Amino acid sequence: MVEPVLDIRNLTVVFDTPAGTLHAVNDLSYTLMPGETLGIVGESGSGKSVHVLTMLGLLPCPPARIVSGEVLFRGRDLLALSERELCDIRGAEIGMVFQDPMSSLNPVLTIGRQLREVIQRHAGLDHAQASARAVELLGLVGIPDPAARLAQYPHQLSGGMRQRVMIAIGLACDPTLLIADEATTALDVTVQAQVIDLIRDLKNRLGTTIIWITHDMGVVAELADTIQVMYAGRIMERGPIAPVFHQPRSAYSWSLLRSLPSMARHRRLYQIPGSPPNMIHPPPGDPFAPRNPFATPRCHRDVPPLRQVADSVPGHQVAAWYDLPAAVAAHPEIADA
Amino acid sequence: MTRFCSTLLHSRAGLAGFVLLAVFVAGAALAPWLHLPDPTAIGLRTRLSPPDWIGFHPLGTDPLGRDVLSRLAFGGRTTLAVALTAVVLGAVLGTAIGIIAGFLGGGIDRVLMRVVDIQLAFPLMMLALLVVAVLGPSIGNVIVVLAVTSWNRYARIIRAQVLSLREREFVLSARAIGASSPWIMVHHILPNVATPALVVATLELARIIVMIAALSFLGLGVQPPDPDWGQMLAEGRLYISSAWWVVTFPGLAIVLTVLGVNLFGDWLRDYLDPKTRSNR
Amino acid sequence: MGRFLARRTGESLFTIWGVVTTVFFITRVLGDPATLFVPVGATDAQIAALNHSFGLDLPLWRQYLHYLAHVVRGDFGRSFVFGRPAIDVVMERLPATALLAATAMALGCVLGCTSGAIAAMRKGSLGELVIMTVALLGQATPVFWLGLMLILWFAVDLHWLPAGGYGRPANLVLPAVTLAVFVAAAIARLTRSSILDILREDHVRTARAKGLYPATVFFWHIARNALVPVTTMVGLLGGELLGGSVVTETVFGWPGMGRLTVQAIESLDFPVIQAAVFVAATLVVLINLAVDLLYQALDPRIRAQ
Amino acid sequence: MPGYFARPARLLKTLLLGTALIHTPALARTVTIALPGDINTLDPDQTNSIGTDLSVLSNLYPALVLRAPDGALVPALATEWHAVDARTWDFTLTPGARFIDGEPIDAGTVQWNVARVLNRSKVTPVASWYAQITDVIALSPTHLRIVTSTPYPALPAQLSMLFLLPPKWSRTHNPAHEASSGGPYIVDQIVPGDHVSMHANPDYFGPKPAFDRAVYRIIPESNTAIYALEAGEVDYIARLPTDQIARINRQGTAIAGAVPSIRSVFIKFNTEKPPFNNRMFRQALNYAIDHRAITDALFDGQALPSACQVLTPDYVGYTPDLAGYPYDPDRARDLIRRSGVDLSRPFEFDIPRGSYLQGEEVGLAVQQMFRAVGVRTTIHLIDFGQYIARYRKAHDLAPLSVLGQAWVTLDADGLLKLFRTGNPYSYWSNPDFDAALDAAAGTIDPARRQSAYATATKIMCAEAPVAFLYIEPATYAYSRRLALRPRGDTWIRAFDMRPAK
Amino acid sequence: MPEPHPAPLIEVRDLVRRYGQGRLGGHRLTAVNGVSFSVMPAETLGLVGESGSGKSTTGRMLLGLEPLDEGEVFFNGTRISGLSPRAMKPWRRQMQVIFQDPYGALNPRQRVGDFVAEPLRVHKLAPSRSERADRVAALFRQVGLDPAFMHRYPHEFSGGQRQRICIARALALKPAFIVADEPITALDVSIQAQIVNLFQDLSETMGLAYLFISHDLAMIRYLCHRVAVMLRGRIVELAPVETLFDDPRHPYTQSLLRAIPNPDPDHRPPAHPRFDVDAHIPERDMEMVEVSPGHFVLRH
Repeated sequence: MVEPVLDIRNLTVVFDTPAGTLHAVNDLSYTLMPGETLGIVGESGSGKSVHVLTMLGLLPCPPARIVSGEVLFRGRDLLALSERELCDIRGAEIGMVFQDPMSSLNPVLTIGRQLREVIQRHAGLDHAQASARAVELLGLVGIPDPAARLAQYPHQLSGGMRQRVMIAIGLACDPTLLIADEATTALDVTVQAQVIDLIRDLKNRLGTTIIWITHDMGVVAELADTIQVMYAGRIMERGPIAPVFHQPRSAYSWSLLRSLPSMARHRRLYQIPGSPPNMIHPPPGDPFAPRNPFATPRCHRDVPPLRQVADSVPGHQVAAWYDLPAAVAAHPEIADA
Repeated sequence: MTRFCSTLLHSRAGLAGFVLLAVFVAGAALAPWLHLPDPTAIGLRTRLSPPDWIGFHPLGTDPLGRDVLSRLAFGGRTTLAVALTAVVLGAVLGTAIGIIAGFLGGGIDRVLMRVVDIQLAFPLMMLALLVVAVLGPSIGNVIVVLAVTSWNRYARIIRAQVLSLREREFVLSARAIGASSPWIMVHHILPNVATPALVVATLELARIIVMIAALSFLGLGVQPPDPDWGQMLAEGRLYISSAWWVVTFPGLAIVLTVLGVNLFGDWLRDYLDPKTRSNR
Repeated sequence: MGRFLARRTGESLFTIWGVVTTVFFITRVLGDPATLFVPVGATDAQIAALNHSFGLDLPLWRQYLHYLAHVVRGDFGRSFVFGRPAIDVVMERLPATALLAATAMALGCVLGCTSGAIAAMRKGSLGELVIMTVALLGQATPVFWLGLMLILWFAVDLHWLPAGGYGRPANLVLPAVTLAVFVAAAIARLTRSSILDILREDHVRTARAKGLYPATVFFWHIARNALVPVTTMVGLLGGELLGGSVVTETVFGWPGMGRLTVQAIESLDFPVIQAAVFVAATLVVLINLAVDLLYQALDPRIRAQ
Repeated sequence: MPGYFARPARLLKTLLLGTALIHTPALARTVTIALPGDINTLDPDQTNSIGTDLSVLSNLYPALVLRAPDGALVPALATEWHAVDARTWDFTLTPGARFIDGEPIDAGTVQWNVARVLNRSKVTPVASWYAQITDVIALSPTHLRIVTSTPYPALPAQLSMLFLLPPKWSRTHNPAHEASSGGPYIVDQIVPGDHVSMHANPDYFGPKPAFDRAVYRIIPESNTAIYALEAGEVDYIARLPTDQIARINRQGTAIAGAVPSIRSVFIKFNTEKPPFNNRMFRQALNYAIDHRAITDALFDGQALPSACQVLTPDYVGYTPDLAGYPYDPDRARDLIRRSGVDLSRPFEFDIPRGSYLQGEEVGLAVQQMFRAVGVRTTIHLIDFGQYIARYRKAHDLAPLSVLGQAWVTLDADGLLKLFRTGNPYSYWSNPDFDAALDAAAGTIDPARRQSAYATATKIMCAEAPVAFLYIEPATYAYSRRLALRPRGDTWIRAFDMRPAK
Repeated sequence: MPEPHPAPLIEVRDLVRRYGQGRLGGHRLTAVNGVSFSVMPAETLGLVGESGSGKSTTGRMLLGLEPLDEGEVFFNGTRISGLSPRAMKPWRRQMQVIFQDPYGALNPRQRVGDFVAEPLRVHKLAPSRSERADRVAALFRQVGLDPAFMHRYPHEFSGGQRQRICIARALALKPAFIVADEPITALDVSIQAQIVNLFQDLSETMGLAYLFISHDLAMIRYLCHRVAVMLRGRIVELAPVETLFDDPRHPYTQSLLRAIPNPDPDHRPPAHPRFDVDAHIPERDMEMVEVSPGHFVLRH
């Protein structure tokens, strides 16, 4: 059996705010296999970004606080490592790409410096070698005239180019795992399409394991092998991409898909009632229950565990007390509304 | 109000500032009812009496035999009243100019900003000295001088705020419903610059209290026999080596008041800052 | 760049013109210097003769044009008191003020930046509390009072340092420290808050995500960016120090421009007042210009505009 | 090398090496003197500040006569002098005196210098001091004759203010900021605003000064000066508050004290405006003043009350034993009531800031005394420049103001003239007073002058155009290394000082 | 440009907007360059393009919120461009705007009830306080909000609720036409459908016409009757929605359509063809040609 790249077990993260304790990530567990591309979908506050930032020690603690759990990265528990040891992993074995390439690059340093420093830090190359590697990386991510870009500042590049630089930084030390947090959200559709192509291409060529965090179902569909839908700091549904899209078993994934205009031509969009939960006072049971027309009384009471869907492909898991296909069949008026 | 109190009670620094400020403001405000000796009553035979905690002059007397405690309390009245008036005047003037310059832009803006530049290049203390020298020292003129040296700080900061507010969508939205420029300035810009103006005002209050003291120290401030902290320092500085209490107490009063204003002001800025306000 | 310099130079000249004009008209309503310069008992004719020699008997507009025409050539006229070109009198005092201001500024910057950075990076610690309390006290203390107190402690009680005077490094210590306390306090508070702001920025997270050493992150991604707002503050404080050294110079008997100006205002020495204000304003304008240029060096985004 | 201003480069070097020429107390032959104000100009014709500019210049340039610490006029360049008639004076000069550039100091030098002061095309502020001189004749290089327009008994005293510049040197140098020498000392270094240092002139024609080197340090803050004295950085300071005298003496490192100065301080009434044109009201205010409280409490017994006149005992023409106004508030109230003056509104009361020793405190004390008899005042502390412009130029004094006046020749003539009808400094007019002054001015006979001034003084006392206060104390403190005779006329001259035995 | 329908509600002709100083060789950016289109009553016209293509500027120029360097705007055949603010005021009642950022669109210092009532006060439509309160309550109900929220401040609301408040305000003047400038972009995915449905309901019940500005082609396709595609300040293609999606003619439109992430994992395109925007900047003298009825393409 191949060992997973990442094995997260029962991770719980809270924020101590003046208004109370905010439950950002709740008892989160999942594994990621080598070469896999995991698409994590969720809205703001679903814990999708927070959990990766916490495990890499990138969230300030306080206010963030890890309550429990372990994060095994190639067998080592990241949460047990010292900051110094984590530093050796960040940027080298785990690369990251963040959402807004304008604010995520230091505006006062050149592209070259920002690339070189990560290369020199981890690969132990000298300045000239690091420059050469930087040029190579910029070429790899499809930036024309890479040598000339080294002396430029972030604001001199377009948004798409900046995001390519971010990706180059993320890939600089041939990481085992690349984590992209809303990496295309701030980009125009055509540019987004190019970045997706680029990532897909790199994945094929380098075999990098990828976690792709987004709120856009479309992007996940284009890129990911596995999709993981998160809501209120929990996984609602997880599985290979096709069954989840074609036969979602969580009411949340189902609602999301039905509210997309591209899936609902000439039909009224499915409208998810209510609004995302207040994570300081989360609902006691299934967090989506208050907005779920199919919710059973138990949904409001107990948190459902993430379980394999009996009649679907292996790995298709859902956290639900209800059986969605049955529920939809029983209430066709909801589905058509 | 409840939120105000509970947040304040949770901030040690803010609370300390508030308490310091409250003590001095209360002392100043209640001075006439505290049964203190007349702060202007001269007793040449008892000049420079050292502090006598249980006696008639708990903080001693000044070079003219006047009670230091009483002068401190009544001096606080003058200092704080002058400072507050100057701050309010400067804030109103500066905010109005900042809003007009920032919102209307164009030629008015360019002219006003050049005036700000000129005033900034004019060394503050020299300007104050010259203006007081021209107008003659009096409370009114000190207030005018302080307001004059203060308005541009509001104007600059408020103008910058207005420039970004002007592009905010609720301003466009007000235009879209046909609201006039004055309407927008009053209903949309003003309420939104009130907070930054208040923040600048607390900083200015601290600066102005020190400035009043400096002007008085150079002999240009409040006119005797009315007490004023800076003037007490100026009158006492000849005696610093023989009568430490004459300069120590007014000096401490200034330091603690300004400290209180700063602490409270810092807290107020955090409290009013929308970034820290709603935890999104 | 050239365009920027040209525009800024134009603005600066306009600013200086504004200052020079303002000070001219203010001095003209100050009083009548001739009455002050003659000994008691002088006749009206003697006073009038003196006024004539000062050029104060001309109509105001002619005085102003005459003044402008000479200012352009760097000539502020002869000092009524010193009997020499006013600008010479002022320039003679400039090194003393510049020395004091520069020392105070350097001391204040070093102290302020270091302590501000420590306070920000150790937020919530006892160290932060101590540093910030001292900084707040430093900002709250009137400069002249601090000066008097320092004299009392270090010169009178301890006999460690001279109470005043000028010429030896020891003379510089107390006045420079007095001024530096204010500068350091202001810079410490600003450094702390800008570093805290920058810590919240995404690019710091990126830098940390790259696994850089904490020192690299601090110096290249935090301190480097925090320099921009601190530079602004240094520029503003520079101007304030030049003008604000008035009180310090008086307390410590420092032979600088500030004391000269106070004295010139008291003795109605118009040419010296005008020259001193001009020199101070020019310095402020130059400091601002330097800060703007420094900005461009520090922040490439501004360079691009 | 003649005097010069330190160039910035030199200044920097001095600073860096820490080798400033300020003395250290170990060198016994140097005296360091704290000056209470800046040295503005080195041109003796451009300044009337005795306590600063002229004190320094008196060390550098020769004078015909000098005023000794005891107040007597003593020979300097002039070895003897006498009045030939009421308007003519002859002086015999020291032969062979020279400036350091070799120029002779003789009658011609004096002639040139007087002409320079009185030059109409290039106005000097002090011209009024010498306005009565009509002619200066060099009878020989060592024999000088001066003719005045009117009898001028104070001429020798006035000439003690005249310091002689070398004529030839002055043509090629700017005496305003460069110094030559023909006096007891030669300048070493001048740091504007900080200090002037000088060493003894070996070729000085007069007696050799006791100290080889002298340094004048400018220390305007009296506290700083006191600290400097206590720290041994300076040897002599002046103008310290009187309460420091006892403290310094108690400490024992220095000797402090006060002598009566030549300046009397009073409240000047604007007698041209009601109600101060009312004599009874003015007298009432004189009764309201508790002189003893001021001199004993405020000045710690170091000041003398004025004897109902603006002169001090040092003046020629002083009237001793003049009974003044006793402190009698009841009488004051009674007089005020009888004068019928409307007291419903407060009177403006100007105090020139920082001009007189503890002047602000005196003003406040007087305000309280006036308030005790029902007269309310509003105080304005104003710059002396503005005060004098209001006083002299606009002729618009506030109803009440604190004023101290002195006359450098120590002659009643000059000081009393300031109250004569028509004098631009006068706000008062009294024909009998004017007549008495005219009688005194017409003669140089001391007895007749004395009696005329006694008459004038008594009239002034009775008419009370001012509220008489006190004679300002001249305070001083000096290190025990020094021996000197304190003086009341503000001269601070290095060559008067000697090392203590 | 010939019009497909006889009586457009809104018509804009040759709008031009330039930024930057023109003097001394400073570069001027032409944000909008000769844009013309019309909107029929009750029609929804989609305006699509990448960021910086000038679509928002066009919307603002149309409303008179942005000065026109060239061009004209007609409402019901009356020219309303170039009017003074006072003369423009009556026309403002006919056309309203909804912005992208529901956090920036509300004055944080104003109670939301006052915010919704403001148009009524400015136009003096409901003079008495109680009358206004009634109208505001009705508007709140119309957009699906509880009128009891009237006295709260914006920070107490979620993004979706804020956008409803903005819509309520826009409706207060009973306009015939609304410019919706990226109205759902900033909202959470689970909320977007609520707002889109509200738009559709309002269109049906009030006969509103929209200019719907978006970069979300799927949403445009779902919501709009016709679509205009903007590229660097020019409209490069304008067509009925199905025509455009079925038969895009301009290469930019084609690349846009292909770039839409398809939430169907079975239809993964091999790679998105690259479209270099800079190589296709519309030249000044290019003209629109009608390739089929109502389908206009910038000649390329």
